[in-house]
Amino acid sequence: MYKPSVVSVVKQSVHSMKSKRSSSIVRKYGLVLVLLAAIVFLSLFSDAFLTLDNIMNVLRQVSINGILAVGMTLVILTAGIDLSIGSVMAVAAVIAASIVHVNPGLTIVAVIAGMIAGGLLSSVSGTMTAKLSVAPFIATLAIMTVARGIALIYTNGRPIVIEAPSFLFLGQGSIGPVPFPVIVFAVICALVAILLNKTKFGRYVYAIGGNENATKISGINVAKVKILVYIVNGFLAGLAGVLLASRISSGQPNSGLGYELDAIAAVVIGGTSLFGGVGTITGTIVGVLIIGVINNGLNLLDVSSYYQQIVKGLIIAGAVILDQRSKR
Amino acid sequence: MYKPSVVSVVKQSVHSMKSKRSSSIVRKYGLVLVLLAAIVFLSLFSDAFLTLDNIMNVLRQVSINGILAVGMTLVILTAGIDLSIGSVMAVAAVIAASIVHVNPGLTIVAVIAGMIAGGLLSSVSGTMTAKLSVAPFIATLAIMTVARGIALIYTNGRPIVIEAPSFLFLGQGSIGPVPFPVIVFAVICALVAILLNKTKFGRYVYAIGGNENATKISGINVAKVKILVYIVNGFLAGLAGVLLASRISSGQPNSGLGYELDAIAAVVIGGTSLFGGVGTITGTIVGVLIIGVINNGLNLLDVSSYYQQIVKGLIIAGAVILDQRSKR
Amino acid sequence: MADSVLEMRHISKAFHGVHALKGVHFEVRRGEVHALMGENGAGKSTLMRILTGLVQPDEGDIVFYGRPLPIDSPQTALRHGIAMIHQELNPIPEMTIAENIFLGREPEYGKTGFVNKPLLFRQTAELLDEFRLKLDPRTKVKQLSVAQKQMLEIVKAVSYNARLLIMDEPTSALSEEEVQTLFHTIEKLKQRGVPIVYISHRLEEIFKIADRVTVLRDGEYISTTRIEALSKDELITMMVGRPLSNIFPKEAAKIGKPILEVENLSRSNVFSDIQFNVRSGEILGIAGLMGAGRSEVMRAIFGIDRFDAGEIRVDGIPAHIRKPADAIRLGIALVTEDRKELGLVLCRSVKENMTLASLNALSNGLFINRLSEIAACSKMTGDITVKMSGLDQTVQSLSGGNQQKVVLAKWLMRKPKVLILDEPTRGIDVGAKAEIYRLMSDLARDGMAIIMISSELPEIMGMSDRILVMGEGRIKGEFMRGQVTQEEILECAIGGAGIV
Amino acid sequence: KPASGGAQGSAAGGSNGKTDNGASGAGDAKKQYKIGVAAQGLSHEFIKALAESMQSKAKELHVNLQIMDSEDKIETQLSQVDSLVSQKVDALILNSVDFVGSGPAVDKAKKAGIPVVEVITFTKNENYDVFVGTDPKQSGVMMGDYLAKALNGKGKVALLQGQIGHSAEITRGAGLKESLFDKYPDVKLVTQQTANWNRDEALRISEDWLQRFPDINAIAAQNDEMAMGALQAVKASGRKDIIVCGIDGIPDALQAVKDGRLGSTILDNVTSEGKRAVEVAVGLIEGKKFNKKRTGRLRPDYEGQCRPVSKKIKQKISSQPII
Ligand SMILES: Nc1ncnc2c1ncn2[C@@H]1O[C@H](COP(=O)(O)OP(=O)(O)OP(=O)(O)O)[C@@H](O)[C@H]1O
Ligand SMILES: Nc1ncnc2c1ncn2[C@@H]1O[C@H](COP(=O)(O)OP(=O)(O)OP(=O)(O)O)[C@@H](O)[C@H]1O
Ligand SMILES: [Mg+2]
Ligand SMILES: [Mg+2]
Repeated sequence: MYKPSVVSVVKQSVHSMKSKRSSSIVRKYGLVLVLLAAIVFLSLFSDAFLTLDNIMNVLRQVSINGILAVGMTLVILTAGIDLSIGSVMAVAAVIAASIVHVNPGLTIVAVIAGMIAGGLLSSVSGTMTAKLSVAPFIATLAIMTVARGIALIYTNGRPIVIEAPSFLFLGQGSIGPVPFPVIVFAVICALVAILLNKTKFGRYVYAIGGNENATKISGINVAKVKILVYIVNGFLAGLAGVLLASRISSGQPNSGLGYELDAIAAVVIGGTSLFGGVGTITGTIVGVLIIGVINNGLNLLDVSSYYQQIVKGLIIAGAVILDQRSKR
Repeated sequence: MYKPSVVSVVKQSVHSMKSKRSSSIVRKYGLVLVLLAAIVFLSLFSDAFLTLDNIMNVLRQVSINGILAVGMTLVILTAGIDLSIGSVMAVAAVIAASIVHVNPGLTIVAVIAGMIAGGLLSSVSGTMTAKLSVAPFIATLAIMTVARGIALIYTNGRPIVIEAPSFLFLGQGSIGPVPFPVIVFAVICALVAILLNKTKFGRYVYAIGGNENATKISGINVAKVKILVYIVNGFLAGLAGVLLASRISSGQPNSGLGYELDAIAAVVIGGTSLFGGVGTITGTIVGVLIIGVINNGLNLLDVSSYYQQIVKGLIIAGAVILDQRSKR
Repeated sequence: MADSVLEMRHISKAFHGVHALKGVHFEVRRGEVHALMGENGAGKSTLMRILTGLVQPDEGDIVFYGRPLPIDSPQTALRHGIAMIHQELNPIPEMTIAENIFLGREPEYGKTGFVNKPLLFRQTAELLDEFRLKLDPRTKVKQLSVAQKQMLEIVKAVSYNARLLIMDEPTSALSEEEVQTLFHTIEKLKQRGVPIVYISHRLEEIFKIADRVTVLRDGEYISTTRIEALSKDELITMMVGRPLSNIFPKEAAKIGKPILEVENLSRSNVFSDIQFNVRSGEILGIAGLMGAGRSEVMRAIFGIDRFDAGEIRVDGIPAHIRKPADAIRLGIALVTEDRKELGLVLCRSVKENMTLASLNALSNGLFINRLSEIAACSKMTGDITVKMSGLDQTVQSLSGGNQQKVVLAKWLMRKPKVLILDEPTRGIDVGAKAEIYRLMSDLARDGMAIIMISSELPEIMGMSDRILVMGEGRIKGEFMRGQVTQEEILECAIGGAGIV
Repeated sequence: KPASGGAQGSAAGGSNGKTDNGASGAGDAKKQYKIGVAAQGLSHEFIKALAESMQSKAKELHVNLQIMDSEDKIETQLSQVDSLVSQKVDALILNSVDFVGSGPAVDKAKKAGIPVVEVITFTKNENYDVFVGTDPKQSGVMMGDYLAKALNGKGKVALLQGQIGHSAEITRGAGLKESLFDKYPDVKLVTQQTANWNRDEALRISEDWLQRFPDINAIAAQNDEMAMGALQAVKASGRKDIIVCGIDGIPDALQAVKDGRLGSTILDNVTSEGKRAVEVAVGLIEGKKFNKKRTGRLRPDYEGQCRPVSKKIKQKISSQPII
């Protein structure tokens, strides 16, 4: 539900002038700026930063949060939110782990099983939201606790060790210099970007977020679209969970704790409105990268844990404020 | 911005019949029902539940989250959100602790110092949101990390032991059978309820959440009201932090972790819309109690902790769905 | 001028390159009703929004009661006594009528900051009576119809006792009855010497109440004239830039078999046994007073609201319409009266809004065909000129009238069998109206059945083959084209009984 | 005392004794004690193992154990102890979340005349009856000793801390400092970050460290989860010369130690300690006397690790009883 504030009216006008594509660049301009600034700064102050090795390192680190953030973008564009993805990840992780634990050959099966589990859980959130008009926050909060419980019961609170090499490749392997998760992330971005910009479904996602009733009255099955959005998000959360399990070579019932917050943060930093209807995948990608680069950079500069938090907070705030300015 | 959905048209006709007050009872009806049901059920299946002793336990347990939820209600009514309260609590806690640690006499000073610290931190969130139009989610996310960092630096990551009896009374003492935190909670509820329903300020809080643009056009200083709301929320978070410190007889730099989620949950379960403009303190109180009773009850029934999570999730979902139905 | 109250000089405003105002002059005198005229997008609202501090001008200065006036926010504007009825209705849905009217100046107990609710409701009740509105001050605004919301805005603005009152299309959703009430009020204000800026696209109104007229065209100042010195056609020529031959280009169309038939449709205490049909090639006008329930009937037919009893037939086949999608599938389209709530996705582009209901036709199952989408939009903007910087401009940055055109385009694009228009020309300028009337007439000629709800009687009279009159949720009468006068229609509508 | 305690037990146990009567047979003459347990957080497999060992012992002794999950929140733990006390349990087993913060729980129970056994972790408040477990600090000390040997008293160490301010982070950190950095001036602490006990955070931070501090010789992690994360990063970087050690002895880590991937872990035998705690609790109910600090034994687990990890040390360090 989008509320034009006196300033936003002015902001909007920026877009009106530009073509959709370039306007979304203007939108991100401030952020891209921040990202570049951060990169330049870091490459000046830490010679470890701008090495192929470290760049791949950062990309590997962001790819899981990236996949989550892309899914979350869809949900937030419909003016929804999904708190459950962290727990959904855990469920997917332990299910996949248990499969390859028993039968190391079944990597594909494990991945699919994990994703389906995610999709199922999220379809419940989606249905509660779309059909029973439960606030997404609550619906997904409920699923968040339930899913966590499921993961703990399924494993009886014990991590499941993974040894299957083919499965471990997903999170730890590389194709050439590029880590596999990064490739997955890139593919997901491409697919979802196309989904949003080129398909009816994408249009409906934006329309629902912008004005749900107008969309209904235009004859669109809003409930269906919403539920699909949550399912897609669940799939991606499941995928992320599987990758995480592979990355840490164990399916942990309490993995993914708090991941939802990072994902949402990336999306919102990327300029997507929590009131729905406005936002892009490119924005989200920039958001994800900013967070990733900050985390990596602060470690490379060896900033102490305490001060890392302060610096992180300030940079995020600064980034968004600068972004706002650039939209004026 | 309220959007009549195809069904809501039907709902409205219910409201239009009733006066504001009674309609808000209809609103809460479903929830109160759930709460009562839970209470009846528990008193039947656990004779430990309906004892004065246990009731006081429950009330003591909910009072800190309750105070947070009341403050959060104000913020959410303006269509905002505050993720920082958990960390703000920590800052208040360690500052207060450090004061009474050095000088056990200065309980009052410590409390005030803690609250002021909270107010200051939140005033920054408020200003970012109101003046620089940063999304509240991001502004408070930034403050959340910054505040946590401050608490860690201030204590060098070590808890501060509290021995001052007068200070410990705040969180551990009772007046008659009633624990002191419960009394504080009650007073806060009363004050904020009056603020919301009887004062101009309260009207403006609702108005901003309902339609910020219209509120501006009506010549109200929206920025000022918003900032005040965040400051009040900060004060309350500070107070909660102080009570927590007293309860755990130490100022812990990482206390309050994740408390924001419980508070938001209570508010939303209590029927306040995350899009602002709709909600009541009574609703929030019911929400807080539901959560508290569930937690206590599941422990009394000795439900194993993994299943507790599932049950908790289901009950919360069920409660809200029932609430929705009752609004039809 | 001695009795000059307001002077705006060389006012310019560009929204990122697009000039909404170019060095505009505007002068208002004590006790006059000054009409501000111009096509959609001419810059009227922007000029007034500058005066109320919602928009900051790029250049130009403002003199108010002899003193230069720095206006940076709505607060300062109100403090200086400038009140405005905004074109875009801006109520707070969840709050009561009383709270909305007195927002920002609630009566207190002393200076305590505590709201004196009894007094609040009493004062509101008085105001509502003054405007003959039978509404309970405690009703939540979200329960009101568009027309009622608009009346509310009027009541609110007037109650500021301002030194300058701006009315930006106050009557766009009102019917005769309320318009009369408004004019009485305006008269009273004039006597008190309160100057009024009046913006409207209903020319008759201008000639009824305006003293002077200032015309803008494409953001440029054209002229300021005393109304007596102007004929309707002259005024139109000034606005549009060219003379406009025939405003109501209704051609006789071949009227075929009934397409939509409604049999004693009822919904408790909204409307009862509504019975009518509309034939292919026919334009059916529906007149009525505010609260007559016209919109409600159409909402029910379109599946937005449920109805208790009755039958709807399309092409003679009983239709089961539970949600808008069903109606649309049957070839019905509804242009709702409330463009903001139900018509548009404000934060999205003109293109996305226009094609939202037609994407199935414009896509191969999944992917949207960009070219045919753009083609479809261009065709519509060819029929109805929308003043915009491009198909990608967000709808919320369009002028009010142009927003309305986008809603129309969205539904026309579907080429429905039955087109229902609820206040189709709300806030649309004469030129554009003519365009739309021509379009309706063409569509009818091509066999479309059109239902037009309108509170603007000339439009009803000018365009309809047949006219239904509704009141208190019932059909009060039916007239054929040219066999009825405005007075008769009003008679019928009021039907002795009071207005809801 | 035991009689009355027993009476209480059956009274309170009656309410939801069903849970265990099934196991111990309905007609059981022996009255059933009810013992309340407040455990740090059952989502940690370490604590989960503790809980299960207690549960099995309880079955064996036909006592009704009510285990509560404090979810690592001090306040939650206090509340849970409150409700256990108001349920008049016969004894309380406290696995304290916090050295200081959990203190009031002890007083609360003692005031109500309920005996308190602390297990694994103990509180600053020494009002409890018996502590079953080991000095947490010692595990840090042992890790330090091992590293000292493994590094031969010289090298660069990076430290993965648990959640800052957490009792275990404090004590283990102190132990390590004492036995390593203070004792061996040539062992440098080049950097430290918190990974909040998490494997994936530890993995991420270690990856960054390997970019920034390619010359580190060892990564000391304050628990095995983080150690496993660090180990992963080291493995991925293809480095063979970096020693990683952890604490807790989770199965994963023990395996890694056996395979010679992990330098060392410190195994705290929770299973035996959990069982013991229940025995002691029952004993206290029945009025038996125990010496206040009953310690378990820590086993630094790095037999045979000399080969792959560091060529230097051969001999074992014998674990000493603590406190
Ligand atoms: N926030 C904005 N961003 C971009 N363009 C804007 C904005 N506001 C107004 N405009 C443009 O300025 C021009 C004038 O708009 P304005 O609303 O003043 O027209 P108007 O005379 O009120 O038209 P109408 O009769 O339809 O209300 C229009 O072309 C509109 O698109
Ligand atoms: N006095 C009233 N109190 C409450 N609701 C009212 C009142 N009058 C009208 N309404 C609402 O408005 C509806 C009809 O009003 P509305 O003005 O939409 O009718 P209309 O014939 O469509 O007039 P319009 O020309 O404005 O479309 C009623 O069904 C009711 O829901
Ligand atoms: Mg206008
Ligand atoms: Mg209507």
